[in-house]
Amino acid sequence: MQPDDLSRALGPKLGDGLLSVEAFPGTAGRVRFRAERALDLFRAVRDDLHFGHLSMVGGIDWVDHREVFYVAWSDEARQYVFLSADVPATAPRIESASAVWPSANWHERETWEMVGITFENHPDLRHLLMPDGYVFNPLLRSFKLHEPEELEVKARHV
Amino acid sequence: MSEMWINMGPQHPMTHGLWNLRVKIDGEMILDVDPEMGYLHRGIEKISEDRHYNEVITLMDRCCYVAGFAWEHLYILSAEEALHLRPPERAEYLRVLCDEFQRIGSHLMWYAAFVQDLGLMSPFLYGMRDRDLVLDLFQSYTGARMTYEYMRVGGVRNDLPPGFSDQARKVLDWLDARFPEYDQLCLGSTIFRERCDNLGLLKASDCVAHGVTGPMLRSAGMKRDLRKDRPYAAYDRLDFEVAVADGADVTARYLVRMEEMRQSVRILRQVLDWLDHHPGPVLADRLPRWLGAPYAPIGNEGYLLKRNYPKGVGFSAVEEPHGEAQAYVVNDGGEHPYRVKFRSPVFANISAARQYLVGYHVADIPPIMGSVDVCVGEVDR
Amino acid sequence: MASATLYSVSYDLSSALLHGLGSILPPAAASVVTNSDLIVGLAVLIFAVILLAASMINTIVLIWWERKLLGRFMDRRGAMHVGYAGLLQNFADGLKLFRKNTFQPEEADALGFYGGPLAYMVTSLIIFGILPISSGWNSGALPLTLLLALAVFSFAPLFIFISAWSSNNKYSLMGGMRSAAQMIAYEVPILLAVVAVVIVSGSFNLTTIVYEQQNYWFWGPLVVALIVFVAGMLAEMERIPFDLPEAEAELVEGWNTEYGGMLFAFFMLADYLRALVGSILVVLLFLGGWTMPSWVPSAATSFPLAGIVWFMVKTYIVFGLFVWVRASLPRVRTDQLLRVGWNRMIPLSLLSIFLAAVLVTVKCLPVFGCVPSMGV
Amino acid sequence: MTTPTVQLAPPKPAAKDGFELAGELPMATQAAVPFIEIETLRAKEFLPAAREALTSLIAEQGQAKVIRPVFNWAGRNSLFPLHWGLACCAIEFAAAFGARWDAERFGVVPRSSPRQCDLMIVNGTVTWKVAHKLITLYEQMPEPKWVIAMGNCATGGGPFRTAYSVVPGVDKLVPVDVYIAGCPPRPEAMLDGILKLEELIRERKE
Repeated sequence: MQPDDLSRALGPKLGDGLLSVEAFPGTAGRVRFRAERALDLFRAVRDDLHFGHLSMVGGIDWVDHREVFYVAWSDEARQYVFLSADVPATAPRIESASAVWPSANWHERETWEMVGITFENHPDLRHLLMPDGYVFNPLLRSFKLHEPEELEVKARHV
Repeated sequence: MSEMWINMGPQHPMTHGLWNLRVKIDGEMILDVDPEMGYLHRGIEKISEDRHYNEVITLMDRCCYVAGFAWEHLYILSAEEALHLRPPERAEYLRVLCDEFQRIGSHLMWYAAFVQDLGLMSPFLYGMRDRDLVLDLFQSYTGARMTYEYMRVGGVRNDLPPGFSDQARKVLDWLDARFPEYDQLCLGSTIFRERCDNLGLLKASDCVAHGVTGPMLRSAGMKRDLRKDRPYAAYDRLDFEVAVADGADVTARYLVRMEEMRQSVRILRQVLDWLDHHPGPVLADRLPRWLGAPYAPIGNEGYLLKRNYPKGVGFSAVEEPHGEAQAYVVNDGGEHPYRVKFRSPVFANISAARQYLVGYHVADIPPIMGSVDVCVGEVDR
Repeated sequence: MASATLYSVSYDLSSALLHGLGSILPPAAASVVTNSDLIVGLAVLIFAVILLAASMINTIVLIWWERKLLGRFMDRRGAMHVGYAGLLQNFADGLKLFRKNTFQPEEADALGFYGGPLAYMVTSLIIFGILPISSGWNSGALPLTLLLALAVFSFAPLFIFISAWSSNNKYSLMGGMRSAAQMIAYEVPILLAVVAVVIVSGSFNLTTIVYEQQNYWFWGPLVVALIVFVAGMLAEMERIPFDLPEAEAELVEGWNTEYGGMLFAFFMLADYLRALVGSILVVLLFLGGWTMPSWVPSAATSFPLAGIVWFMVKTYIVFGLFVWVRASLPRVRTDQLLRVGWNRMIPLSLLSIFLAAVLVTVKCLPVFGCVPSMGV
Repeated sequence: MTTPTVQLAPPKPAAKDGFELAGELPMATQAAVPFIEIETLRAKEFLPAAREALTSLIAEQGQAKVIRPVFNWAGRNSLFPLHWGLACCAIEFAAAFGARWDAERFGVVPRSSPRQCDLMIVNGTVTWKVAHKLITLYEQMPEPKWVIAMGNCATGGGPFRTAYSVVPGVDKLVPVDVYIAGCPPRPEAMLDGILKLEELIRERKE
């Protein structure tokens, strides 16, 4: 499956929800879509293109905006497809994929607590890796790491 | 007894790592489960953003500590793609050698832990004994038993020592002779079959829906192996079968893993033959200077040189002993990777715990979770 | 030596001691000291001390035997640095546990928590006063020793359950419930299998049962009963494949999860005491006790204390077989265990009773040779 | 015999709430006690004092020469570590109980319940999420107890010391007796750490 096949199959369904389809190394292509049309795209990718297996959900903080990406695998095409959507850094929200792919559940929980992207209509959006009540999003670029000694010195000065 | 929640973990003999399985039970029956992860979350993805490309390899070994080579390979593949590099052919074969020996080592570790969960004590010792032979081989060319730091962006660190292939063939012969013994201890035992047949059933369609991969998926009859479907390194030039069983239960997972070890031995014999006859370089000679000369301390040169290197992204997927691992590396032209994201197979396999645990007995939790082969390091990262 | 019993020896010792004491005391005191009641009392005390010491030392050596044997089955050495070949290892463990802090978990029931292990230990020890180890061990005056031994042996689930329940821990409670269910399920086949032995030997007295085996051991003709008895004993001793109550994989340490220090040592010791009792019962009922076959040269069976030596050799071999089972079998599940107990073991034991009855009626089995004195 | 009645006794303390201090005699009366009685009195005082001195001597010497060495011998030869695995070092911890190294040779047998353990081997990275569970487990172990920090992560955070979720060294949480370096330490190193701990226990005075 090539990027052209993807855009031919998805274009009519999504219309302006589909931003672009470009070549991406190691996969069938990279589909950029509008975050508002996420659920439609997921349904189309799963049902029409038979990418039944969602492998990975992740987020990237590009400082001015954030990106959510999905990787799905098709057993018929024996290929991955890479889906990505940009969400604004001020209101990082996107529809949850767990209604379409149940395997998205934990990946979205992790992305929520690490990159701070809220997945709407997620069945169980709570902390997965960090303890309950942890308020930071460690994988944001604004979150800096420190040597422990450095932190101790800082704590003493405070 | 009324219904109650019990915590199995973080310190519990069943967990084989640091996680907590909350189980709701009625008498001996499981009504609901809720895995609680994150007790070993070490922030590897975040630390990687502060490291040079070769320094991340150190973290990869510790990410999954029973399959360090597989994770090194995973990261290296995507980093090479992001940095537009190609390894020499001999390095690719060497990586396959590492991967397949690692698969045997990891499966032996799994065998030891899984069978001990069933109460069978001796095979734990047998599994560890034979795993040590594999680790001795690793030690002979990397210097470490578990944390190797052997692969490099653009190849591998060093070639094999003289006499390695004879030693490795001896180990393979020994292992070949041990597999029937393992089978006799497990499959030959009526109690083992009574306990493991029709246990922890997870059909192929549920596997796909919940993202379950690896031996668990293949035990449900689905022939999916990235080494065949999406060959990386030198796998397209090697001859092997994909191990499949169709029981979808714990016994089937056992059979799949045992068969995988046999196939790994088969692959390794081919790889050793190839390596004997094709000497050559093991590290790409046109490495950018900031990636370091072969024997220089890792990554120190990066500080000296202002980088001017094309941006790129790398995506790779590797058939790890536990299942399908993926890595996504974003290179923004800086000294460090901008973002590194890993997909752990065990992460997805555990997240489906409710599907294959509810409805069984409390005594069935250890064998079922044992058949999942949990490695908490890669789940929590 | 053969005519002297352990009790008569301790009686002689006690009377010699007290008469010696009386001879150096003024006559008024002497008559008090050499009072027959006092002599009997001291004799019983000496008897008990010897029994206790013998059973304790045997148990500790048994633990060592299991550890070494298990090590060999697993391709390793086992304890080897403390004392010669690790013989002192268990003494070190015991002393260490003796020194450890004693504590009681929050909201645990003190009476059950402390009383359970003690009662478990004591009931396991009492059986040693009943079992005849060799022809000259105890007077054998009790007519129903076998029944008494099995009755005392079956107290254990009660105390295990009490101590598990009062620990205030969910794992302990589950372990205790499994333990009670399992022991009660396997009491029945054990008793039925013993009935077969009683039918053939015609007595409930263990000494008589052993003397009945002078010419042939019961394991041959009563092999079905032996299988049922050994399987039941494995369940009673809570050893793999039936060690569900302390199944390490799911119930941390089973019913002794909350126990540490000396109380844990009691549990450990009592477990092995019961293992010793189980092995001894197998030897007494099926392997001819301290008697040896006639083809064994008489020099090997007639030296002083030969009976005890052969008895212990047999016991340790039987226990070694239990260890072998432990090293090579996985654990069964609770429902499977109970199903096997009620659905397989009881019919098998009934079959063994039937076979024993046939044996007694026919009085002659070509396979094992005609035995003139068989049965009542 | 006339004895001067000298008031040497200290003034009586004031009676409190009408309660008289009983049994107090003036010193002069004591002096009038015959010689033999004085000797008896002295003997009465001497015997308990001597017994006390003797028993304390025996107790001290016995403690130092017999009881303490015996218990220290027992304690160092049967160290039961807690059976748990934190991270990478746990695999080497398990390997040390495998056929090749066989830690049971030294009487080291892992137990799953903290109540039955006297040694906690922290074999891996400690995160803040597991920190309070680790402290609970440590508190559940009965005295005397020891802690071994196995590997660089438990010693000081190792390669993850800068991470936001990692405790930089388990000695921030519980007192550590022996540190084992390595990432991960080989099984020999773990056994060496246990033998070092045995030396510590040999010298133990408590």
